[in-house]
Amino acid sequence: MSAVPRPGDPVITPALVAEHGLTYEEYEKLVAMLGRTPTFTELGVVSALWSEHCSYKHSRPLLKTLPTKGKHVLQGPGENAGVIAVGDGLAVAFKIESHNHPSAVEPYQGAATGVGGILRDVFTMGARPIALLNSLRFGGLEHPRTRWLVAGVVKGIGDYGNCMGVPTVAGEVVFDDAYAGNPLVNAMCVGVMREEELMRAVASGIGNPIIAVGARTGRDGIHGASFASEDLSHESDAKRPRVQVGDPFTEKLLLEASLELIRSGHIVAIQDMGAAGLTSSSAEMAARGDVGVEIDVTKMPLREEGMTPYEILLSESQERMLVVAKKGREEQVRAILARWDLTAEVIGEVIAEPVYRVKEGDRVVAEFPGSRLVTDCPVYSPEARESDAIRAERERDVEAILPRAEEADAMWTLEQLLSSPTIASKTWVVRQYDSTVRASTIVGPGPADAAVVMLRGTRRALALKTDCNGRYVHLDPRTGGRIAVAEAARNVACAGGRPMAITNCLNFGNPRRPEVFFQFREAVAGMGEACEALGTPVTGGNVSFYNESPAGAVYPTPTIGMVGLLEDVSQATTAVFRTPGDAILLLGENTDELGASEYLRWVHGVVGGRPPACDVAAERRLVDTLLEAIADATIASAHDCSDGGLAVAIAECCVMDEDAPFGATVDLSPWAGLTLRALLFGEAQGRIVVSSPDPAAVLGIAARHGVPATRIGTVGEPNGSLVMQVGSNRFQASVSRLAAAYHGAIPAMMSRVATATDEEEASGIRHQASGVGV
Amino acid sequence: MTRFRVAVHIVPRKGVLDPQGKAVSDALHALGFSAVHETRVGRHLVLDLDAADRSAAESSVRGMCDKLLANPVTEDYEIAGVTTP
Amino acid sequence: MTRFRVAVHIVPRKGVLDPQGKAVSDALHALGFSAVHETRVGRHLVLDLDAADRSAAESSVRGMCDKLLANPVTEDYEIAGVTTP
Amino acid sequence: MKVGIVTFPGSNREVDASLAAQAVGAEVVTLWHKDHDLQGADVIILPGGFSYGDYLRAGAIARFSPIMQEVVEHAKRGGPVLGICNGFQILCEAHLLPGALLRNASLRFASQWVTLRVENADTLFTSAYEAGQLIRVPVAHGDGRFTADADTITALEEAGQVVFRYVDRQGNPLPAANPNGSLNDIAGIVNDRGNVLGLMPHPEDAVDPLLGSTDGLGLFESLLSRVAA
Ligand SMILES: Nc1ncnc2c1ncn2[C@@H]1O[C@H](COP(=O)(O)OP(=O)(O)O)[C@@H](O)[C@H]1O
Ligand SMILES: [Mg+2]
Repeated sequence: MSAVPRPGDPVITPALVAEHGLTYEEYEKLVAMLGRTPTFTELGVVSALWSEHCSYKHSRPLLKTLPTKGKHVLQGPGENAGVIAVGDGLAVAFKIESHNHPSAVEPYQGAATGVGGILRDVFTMGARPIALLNSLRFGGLEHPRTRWLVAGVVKGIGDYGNCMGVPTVAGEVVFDDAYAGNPLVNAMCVGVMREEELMRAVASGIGNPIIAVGARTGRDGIHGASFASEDLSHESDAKRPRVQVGDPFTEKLLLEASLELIRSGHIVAIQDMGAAGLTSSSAEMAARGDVGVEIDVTKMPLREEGMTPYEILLSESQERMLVVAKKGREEQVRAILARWDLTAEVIGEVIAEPVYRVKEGDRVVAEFPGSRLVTDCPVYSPEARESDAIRAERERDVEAILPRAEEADAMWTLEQLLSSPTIASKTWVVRQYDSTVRASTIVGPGPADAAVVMLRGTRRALALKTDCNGRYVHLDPRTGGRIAVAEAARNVACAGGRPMAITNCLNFGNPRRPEVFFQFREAVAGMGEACEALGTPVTGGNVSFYNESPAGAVYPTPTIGMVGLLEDVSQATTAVFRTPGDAILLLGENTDELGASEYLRWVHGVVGGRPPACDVAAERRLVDTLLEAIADATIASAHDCSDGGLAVAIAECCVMDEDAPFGATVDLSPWAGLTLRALLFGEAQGRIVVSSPDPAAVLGIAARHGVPATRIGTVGEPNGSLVMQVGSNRFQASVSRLAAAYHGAIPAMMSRVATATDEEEASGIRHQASGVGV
Repeated sequence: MTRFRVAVHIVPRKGVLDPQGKAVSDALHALGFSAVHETRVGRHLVLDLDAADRSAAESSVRGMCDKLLANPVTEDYEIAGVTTP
Repeated sequence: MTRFRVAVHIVPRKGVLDPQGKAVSDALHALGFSAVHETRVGRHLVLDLDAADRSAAESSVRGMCDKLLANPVTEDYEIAGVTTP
Repeated sequence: MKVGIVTFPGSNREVDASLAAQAVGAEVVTLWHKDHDLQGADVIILPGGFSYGDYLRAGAIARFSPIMQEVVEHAKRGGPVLGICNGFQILCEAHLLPGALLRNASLRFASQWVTLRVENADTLFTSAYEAGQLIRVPVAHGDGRFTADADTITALEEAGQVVFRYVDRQGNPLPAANPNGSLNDIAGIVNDRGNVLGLMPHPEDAVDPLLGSTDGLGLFESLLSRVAA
């Protein structure tokens, strides 16, 4: 059999090929593979499967260099989600994914369906989702359009996860004009199962039926996968109808039904119909199993009339699954789905013949030789060259930037930084996320460096966090890649968890631009180095290229999603001071590094200088020290130094818990030889502020690990003052003043009007208006 | 200037999934209203505003819909009526 | 039996706080639409159903509103139109 | 005491409720929304979640589910029924409790810890507390603004049917302490007969020191002491 054009199919022309995002060479490859001109349907299928989003054609060779092995790794990259063993026979599946482009066009639905997709990736592995995280990047909050995006994205994430009953427990939000034209919305899901329940999306068993499950298929999101592989431009507007609408209630039914199906033994494989919908789910399951498949699109349950095979194959309607059942078990499968008011239609079967064949009734509309559809996908190693402009930014002498007059009072500077939206409290955001459902959240989003979620039925718990400082990666991608992993590890350790493994979401610009590919190559290398040193293999992730707007590429942002393990829930630790009189200690060493800091950006409007050095071996020793101190000594709180440096970290320990602010007195005179602002606001890596009633024990443990540690002060009274002494300089502020800056900044901005259009049209993209959540 | 009352309907675009409408149809069927074929759920806004005349009132509300009230990605709007309250 | 399209408005009862309406008014003012006096936000439902005639279609939909679609504690409804699609 | 926890397709705090009931030693049975059998449960809990998606109005569709006929019968017989969050919304829709729960005044979902003052400690559900006691529990809802006409509110207040009220940490009712704009800061009410309680906050998520509070246990202990069978 061979595919023939359907009546009414457009003729394949070079323009049509280009519209499908295929290069001339890729098209030649396709023709060679088929031995003939493709049909319109085949062109659509290949444009989706060979899109960057599905094929990883620019990233695969570099991703292969990442460490992926570890004795606790049950499933590495290549599946819907990675899986690690966490003891007691339990396994944890987790994965992060981007929904940047859909969210830029329609923030509410874009973010919501992003959460929906990542949930499906986890529960199709057989795991019950127990936690969600999200990592967000926006432009400055002073733009009405940013506020519109923030409001929509946050509500979209909240509404979807809340309805699903999966707590959203951690994440990060960063505001920087580098993301003004192209926000980043990365969602992570973590699920738990028994090891033996692990399910892989590998089709097998000749004659086994292929079943479509869940929502009906409409024309939503056709070409979403290739859309995610293009720059955002004026033309994106015309592509708006592609945006999908989420239905979390149907997803909840699908979750329960899928877990029941997996446990039932009636099925051999299950995969989410995500990007490129039916096409990619069926082709990938077939390729993994090295079998053929035959599908009849007329069997697909549809929502709209007159859909063509092309549309059915490429639709990205949400809340759908593709299942390979055991032959003869169709009725049992239907019965399970019926219990959840869902339907199942047999749409095809696994075949011996090594082909991927799509029929419309009796007519073959697409047919490809076996798994070559997936394996023949082109791979590129583009040119990589650092941008001269960025090198110049890095080499800028930031010491030459003179302090502003107000900075004579370091508390003024501190207050400024605490009210920078990137540093300020994210309570406005996280209150919209149900973080307590499932009665397992020991530490939720708020005054802690990472979330802690119990593993019911055991003494254990998971520590979870996402992290990345894109400004560092922009200025020095190798160092920035290392820091992203090191910071995530520190945060997880501050909550009491041993860093176990990571997933990552690599958000970059157009890889065909040498300066972007340079950033990608270097950041991946840095990430790999840190993962090696910290013993945290990469179990999966996602690459999102083409995060650009007419204003340029976003900061390269390799978001790290870290999973850590607490052997004993009682070790869960938060970031804030708890008891007057506790000693305050600094683990790690202060340095003179001011480059790439939030201080320079927020107070001086400068993005420049060298990011702080990151010694990954030292980071490992720091993590080991902290975990031993949490296990053996009494650690009342632990908080790492990141954005805003040491002064901000200490102030946060005082004020992060709005209900229980404490004063503190610290003496940093041992470092009086450093530049004052580098000491207070520089972002040297490898530092953690802890409080403890037993400083000697902590110092002893640090000494044994060869980690510098110093007692720097004492926790003060509730609602007291923060006093910082540096040599002869003494700075003081009431914590109520600092708390007002920290807690008031985002609510004040978000109370201003939000619109889809900025008056100034800064990004150059014409986006139209949308609702105010009505 | 006269006070006008303008009613606007904002409805899901054709072809865009309407989970709310689907939920209502399903519930109506379950309650025995089996004659219901399809339901779409949108928003109904009533704005009281001052304008020189009817057509100024209407065009002003169109501006509000374009700028703020309707989401052009997923919704269509129509002015349902202009009255003097 | 004929296919009818019935439009229904479900609006917050007078005296019930309407934060959505207030948010819309506030946002419109902030955007410079200062002529707007008040805004109320409700739901707009469009039901396609089979019925013997117009009045049967309308009374059937009234039944749905009484039973499910509107909450009499906080909402009023009105049939906004019956057409044949 | 046997506790029946109704599970709608979109329920999502049924596990939380069952852990809390078990924490005080109750036997728990799960009641499927499509069934008509209460399985001999003494106490019925309608848990939190989004019963049928709640796209129309929270709880509007759930009240018509098969199991609800039995729940209504049980309540009419004087059997204890506890509706938490979505359960409270369903009880109002089903007219087992007066009033309605509307969109939060902020128009945003509210997930946060709140302080409640126990206004009436003489109910089936609150006897383990003292009148005026302050308890810390989480809320997590988008539609929690309790509303009823003025006469109903007055009647509820006068009859002591307002059982829980949002207050600040010092026990004062303040707008800032009310997460949803409910009238009179009402967080939970009981019916006139005293056997049906609805509340928006989640005592079932405050039953373990690891979760940050054990203040919610009192509610389940109260039931156990009065319904022990
Ligand atoms: N988008 C978000 N979703 C959920 N939790 C968030 C989000 N943003 C921040 N948080 C939470 O707020 C707290 C502070 O986060 P962050 O400022 O990123 O900490 P750190 O500087 O230690 O990385 C953490 O508990 C974090 O998980
Ligand atoms: Mg931190």
